[in-house]
Amino acid sequence: MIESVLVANRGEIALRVIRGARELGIRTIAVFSEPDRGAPHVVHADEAYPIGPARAADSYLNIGRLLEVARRAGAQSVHPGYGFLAERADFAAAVSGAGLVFVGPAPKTIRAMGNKTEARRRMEAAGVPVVPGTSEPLASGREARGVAEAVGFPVVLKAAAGGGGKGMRVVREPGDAAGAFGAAMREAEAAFGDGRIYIERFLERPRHIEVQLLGDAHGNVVHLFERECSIQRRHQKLIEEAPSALLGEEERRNMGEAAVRAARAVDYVGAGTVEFLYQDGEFFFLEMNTRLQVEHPVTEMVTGIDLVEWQFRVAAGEELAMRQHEIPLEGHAIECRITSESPFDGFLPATGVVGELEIPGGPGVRWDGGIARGTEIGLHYDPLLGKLIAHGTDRETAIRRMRRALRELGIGGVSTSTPLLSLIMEEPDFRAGRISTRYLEEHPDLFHAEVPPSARRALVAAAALLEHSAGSGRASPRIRRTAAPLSAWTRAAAATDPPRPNGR
Amino acid sequence: MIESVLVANRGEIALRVIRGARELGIRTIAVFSEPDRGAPHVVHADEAYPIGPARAADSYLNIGRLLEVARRAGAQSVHPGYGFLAERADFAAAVSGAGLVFVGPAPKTIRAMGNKTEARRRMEAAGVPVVPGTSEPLASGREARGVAEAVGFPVVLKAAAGGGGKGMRVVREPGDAAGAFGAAMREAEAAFGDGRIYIERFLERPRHIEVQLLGDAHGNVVHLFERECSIQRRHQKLIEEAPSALLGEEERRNMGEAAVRAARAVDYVGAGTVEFLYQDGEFFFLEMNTRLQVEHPVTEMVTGIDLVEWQFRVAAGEELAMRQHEIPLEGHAIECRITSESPFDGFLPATGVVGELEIPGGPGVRWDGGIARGTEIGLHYDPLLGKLIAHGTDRETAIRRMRRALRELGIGGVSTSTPLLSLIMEEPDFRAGRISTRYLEEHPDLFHAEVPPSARRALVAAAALLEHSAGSGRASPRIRRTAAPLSAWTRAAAATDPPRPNGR
Amino acid sequence: MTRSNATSHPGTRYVVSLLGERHDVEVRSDGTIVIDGFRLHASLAPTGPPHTAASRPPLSGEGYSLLLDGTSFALRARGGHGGEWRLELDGRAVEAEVLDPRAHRMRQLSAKAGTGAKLAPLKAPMPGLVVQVPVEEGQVVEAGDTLLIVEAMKMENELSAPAAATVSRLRAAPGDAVEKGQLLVEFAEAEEA
Amino acid sequence: MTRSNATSHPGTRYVVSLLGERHDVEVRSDGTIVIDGFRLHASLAPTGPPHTAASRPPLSGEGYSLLLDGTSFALRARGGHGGEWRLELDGRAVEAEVLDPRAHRMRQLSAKAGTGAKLAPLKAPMPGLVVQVPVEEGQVVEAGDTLLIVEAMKMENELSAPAAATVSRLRAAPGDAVEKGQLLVEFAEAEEA
Repeated sequence: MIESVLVANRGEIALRVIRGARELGIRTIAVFSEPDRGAPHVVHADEAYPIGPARAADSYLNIGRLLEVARRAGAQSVHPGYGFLAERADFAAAVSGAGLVFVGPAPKTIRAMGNKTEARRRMEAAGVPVVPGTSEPLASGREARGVAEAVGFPVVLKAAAGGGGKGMRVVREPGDAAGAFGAAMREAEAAFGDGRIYIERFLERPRHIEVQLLGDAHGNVVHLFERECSIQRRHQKLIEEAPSALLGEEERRNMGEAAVRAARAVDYVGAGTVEFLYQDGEFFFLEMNTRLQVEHPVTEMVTGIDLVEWQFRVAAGEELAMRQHEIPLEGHAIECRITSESPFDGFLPATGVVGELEIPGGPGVRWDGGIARGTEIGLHYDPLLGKLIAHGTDRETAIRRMRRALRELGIGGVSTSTPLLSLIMEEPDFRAGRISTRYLEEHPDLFHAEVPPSARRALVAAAALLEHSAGSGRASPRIRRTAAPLSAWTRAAAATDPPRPNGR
Repeated sequence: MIESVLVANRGEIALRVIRGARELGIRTIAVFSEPDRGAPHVVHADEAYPIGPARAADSYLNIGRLLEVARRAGAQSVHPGYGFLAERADFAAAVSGAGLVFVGPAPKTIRAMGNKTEARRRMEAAGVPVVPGTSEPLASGREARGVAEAVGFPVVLKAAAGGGGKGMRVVREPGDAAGAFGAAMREAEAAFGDGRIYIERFLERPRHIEVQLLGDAHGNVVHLFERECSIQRRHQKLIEEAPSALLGEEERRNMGEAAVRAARAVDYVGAGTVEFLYQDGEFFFLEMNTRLQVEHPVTEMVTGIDLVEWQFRVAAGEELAMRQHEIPLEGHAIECRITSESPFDGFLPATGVVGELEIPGGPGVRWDGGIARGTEIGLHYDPLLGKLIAHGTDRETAIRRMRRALRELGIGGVSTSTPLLSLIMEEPDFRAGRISTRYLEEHPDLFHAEVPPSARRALVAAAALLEHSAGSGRASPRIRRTAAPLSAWTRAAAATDPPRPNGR
Repeated sequence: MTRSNATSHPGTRYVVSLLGERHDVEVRSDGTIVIDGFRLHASLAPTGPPHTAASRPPLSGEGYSLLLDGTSFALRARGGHGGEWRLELDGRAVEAEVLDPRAHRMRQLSAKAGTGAKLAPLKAPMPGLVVQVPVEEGQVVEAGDTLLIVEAMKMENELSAPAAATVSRLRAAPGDAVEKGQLLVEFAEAEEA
Repeated sequence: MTRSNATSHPGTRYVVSLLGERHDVEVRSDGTIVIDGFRLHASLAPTGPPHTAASRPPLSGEGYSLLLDGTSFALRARGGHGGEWRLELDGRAVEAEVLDPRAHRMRQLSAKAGTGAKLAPLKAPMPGLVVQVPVEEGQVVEAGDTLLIVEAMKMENELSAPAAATVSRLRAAPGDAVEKGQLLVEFAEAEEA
């Protein structure tokens, strides 16, 4: 087995990998940028080393410095997490070149799937259905417009090196093509250092359904069923489920087999995901993510299989212990992404320092977080604070449990997606499984939710009581720790005790 | 379904019941004593009402006041949790008498099983094996000595009304019988208001294995397999597992069937547990707990069945949805009780205010807690702060996961059982499943664990750096939030950046 | 909750402004509170660790449990200056202002003096980097027209005009790093359509 | 970790007493620390929310991250008076005393003057209620003999003699509520066995 790992990431996924590694007895080596000195992934690792300033290009994306730390700390392997360098073939190659184990697929696999146009060609050859569109990057805004008119509107522009919705733009009219091309190229350039953009037919109301895969170095590939990730905003996933509420047994099998074909086409080793768009009974290959996904916990909860554990085992050369027919699919799991954004204010990024932090507990609830009291939420990195996952015997139970857990979750000091997620858990279309990637657009009422009268009354009462307690001078805003102001109920109760001088 | 419930308890179990009820859409009504005004069960309930001063007899055990609150708040049912009034037949009868649903078995069932001597008679009649001993309470220390000599030493004295190890004493020599009888009687009187004591043969190195049951009002009874609770101190459970590492398939079936016979003998409705002592291939009925157990989560994690949900469903008259052969047993779960005690100081009770609180997360980990930052840990109530539960595909995986989770758990401001539990997770006999109720006695080294050299060095360094940072005046003990004192590594790293005026 | 009636517990009166509405509140010494004429039992208790008066953390909210006629609410609160409180409930943050009735009347009178119809200037809703400014000073814009593109957290955010107006002054240019709340665009009076 | 050698970064010296042992420590300005002659890279950072100097919570420990030659430790710390620190690591609480070398020597000298062989008095290890006191003043007790029974958290706790001794004074009686650390039993000189 692998003895030590450098985790080339931060936030909740670094902590997730550290947990998985530690359970296998693997020594964990964290890295941190300057503002992350006191971050949870540093505190929870066995070792931690600085790698530079806040800007990702100078720290978490600095391959030379990461390998230098790996060498000095005696790391035997490197786990990239997701984002940052996770899908950079040159990083995987550099890790291998330094004599270390890269916990992920081979550089050629990453390269094949990382280039979206190359991936399309491979998938078509392997008999995996793809969305109509180009296989070559676009040269200019003018070409974008021309190709779009040929494919037929609406179309979507996507970064060739992309993922996670960055560098993505939907174009519905010829006149918008050139402007959208420019914006997508700038975003892609900033996010991936690669501004190449290609074009595809845009499906109007698709569902985003993806299949989790595991492959080993001995030629075995299994799928762990699908996840439905249709609830998105700005092409970024917000809520994910396993299994999909929509698929029947036959569709599930067809999609799983197509995903396995896709993985075999690129000799896939490790954990990976094939994303599909599903509309009107048809599904199309969207892209393959050659890494762990943010939403992997829902799959872990319905199959009982620890994906990080198997990433390490497969990287160490072990053979997969489970065959396809042995993989269970039990109950239903839902994940909510808790992000530092103001959902009722156009999803504007929110910043702050995490104050009070209340983590939900009890049956069927899992919290994969990357924050602690005192964590500074800035703008340097991804706004994902953590993931709340609920599992139940069926979708209805999982939703009820998630609603309960969201109510328990308390993150002080920074605005989060939590109140919107709570509203979605109550919304009839979501509860009935009537969802698509346009769900949020089609439910604008969610964003104009009034504060209910009882909550408004509580806020008014709290403000008045706090001010009253703080006193006119406001020098010592104290409230007694016992029930204060004393509730009349307490008094009534006390009055049944033996008489006291001030009893009524 | 039931629409509202008054939860007649506090701490982690009140929170557990509130969570279960909320997921079913049941309005939750908490009660609190004066020091519990700001406690988590108050904060998380839909409603909360004061019931009196700290002393349990004046609040959580005050039946009249509880029923008065239930009436005024319009509660439709009462859930007793465990401890306090959970096994008081008069309380169950009073609740029913007030026209409310008691979430638990009928008063006659509680009465039959609550009286340990009566329970023995019933079990013998139903063909459930019992430990040799008396069926009548003892009248005096002198009689205790006489009966003990007849049964044969060692013997154990137990409270007829008891449970949880209170009022329990082991006697190995005739001369100790009278003193032990007095102490047991005082404890039983204080804990249950019932000082009756009976006697049994004491098994030298038994394992404590218990079977979880669910019964409905339509005559259906199923068991949810066993839990092993052998790791105890002062007859109080510390670590519980499901399933037992010891039982074979046939023993598991025999014990399960005996437990179902026991439940049928008293027309059991609700969730209950039959406890057995197991030694050398034989098992003996110990007692039946007519309520939810502290350790119920391990059963929930291996069967996927929510016991609190089924308590409510059965109380509402629903029929059990699962038949015996449909109940799965998947993987292995372990629970560690996190108590406010100093394990390296004779398990002395510890008090304090919870400061920092770090809850473990990630895959397969569940936290059922009753504390939050600011919770005052006093001496009025049970020292159980919360329960940490880990689930894995097998016992070894569950243990590794628990070890990882214990390392993540941080409770500032009060001594807890955590460091001892961590040591047990590493101890070879525990890892091999070689355990009995005498495990802790037989592993005294666990209590004399040295602080390892690396930890000692870290403590010395931290103390010196804190004092250094605080400065001579100690007026402003501040440490900069960025890495300070700046690590030489950071400097070395910075030196590879473009030259700066102060670069070396 | 009951309609308030005459009582032997005269309380302290406040005007609470919250979510754009004004509420008349009376905190009584008998453990009740009267909100807009309705009387409720009220109990507020901090849930976090105790602090001395001097050690109150000013930078993050403290937790409180509020019981209002028995209904339980978990809040976080942070006090500002002059009766301002920032409250968090169910994941939403709300600003409240608590004044005594006389201070509230004074505030209203002074506000009336300076009312105008000009569109409020656009301020940065979050910190970020200005990427594009597709409008010019003097340009007439319609509601929804993009005024600036600001990059934050690797995403481009388009800030658009809330109503028809004339851009009178641009306070930011591409490449500028802006702080939250920083003035970006000022407007002249709205054009009549 | 390396043996310390001559350096151009002269540091500040401390004597740290912890778990019954004394350690010589030098904190250097180059980000290293020398413990009993061994030099390590050291970095300490608080993890909790920031507090102003005036608002440090005195009643509960603050979290810190310590990196010692790269090895990561999560600690909680609370400062007392005169160089005393209460530290928590891996769930264990440890008291430390940090003095400069001169203060440490003074402390040692004054301690030597008043050494005696008398058994330390028994103090209450936790708060509770005294249930029984089965010994009398003047009684000779053996190691392990029960001196008091104290009830706490509904359990009876037997407090026994740590060594053979004569009970010189009983400071508690059945029914007394006692605080943690309260004096319960004083002893005369130990009997020779």
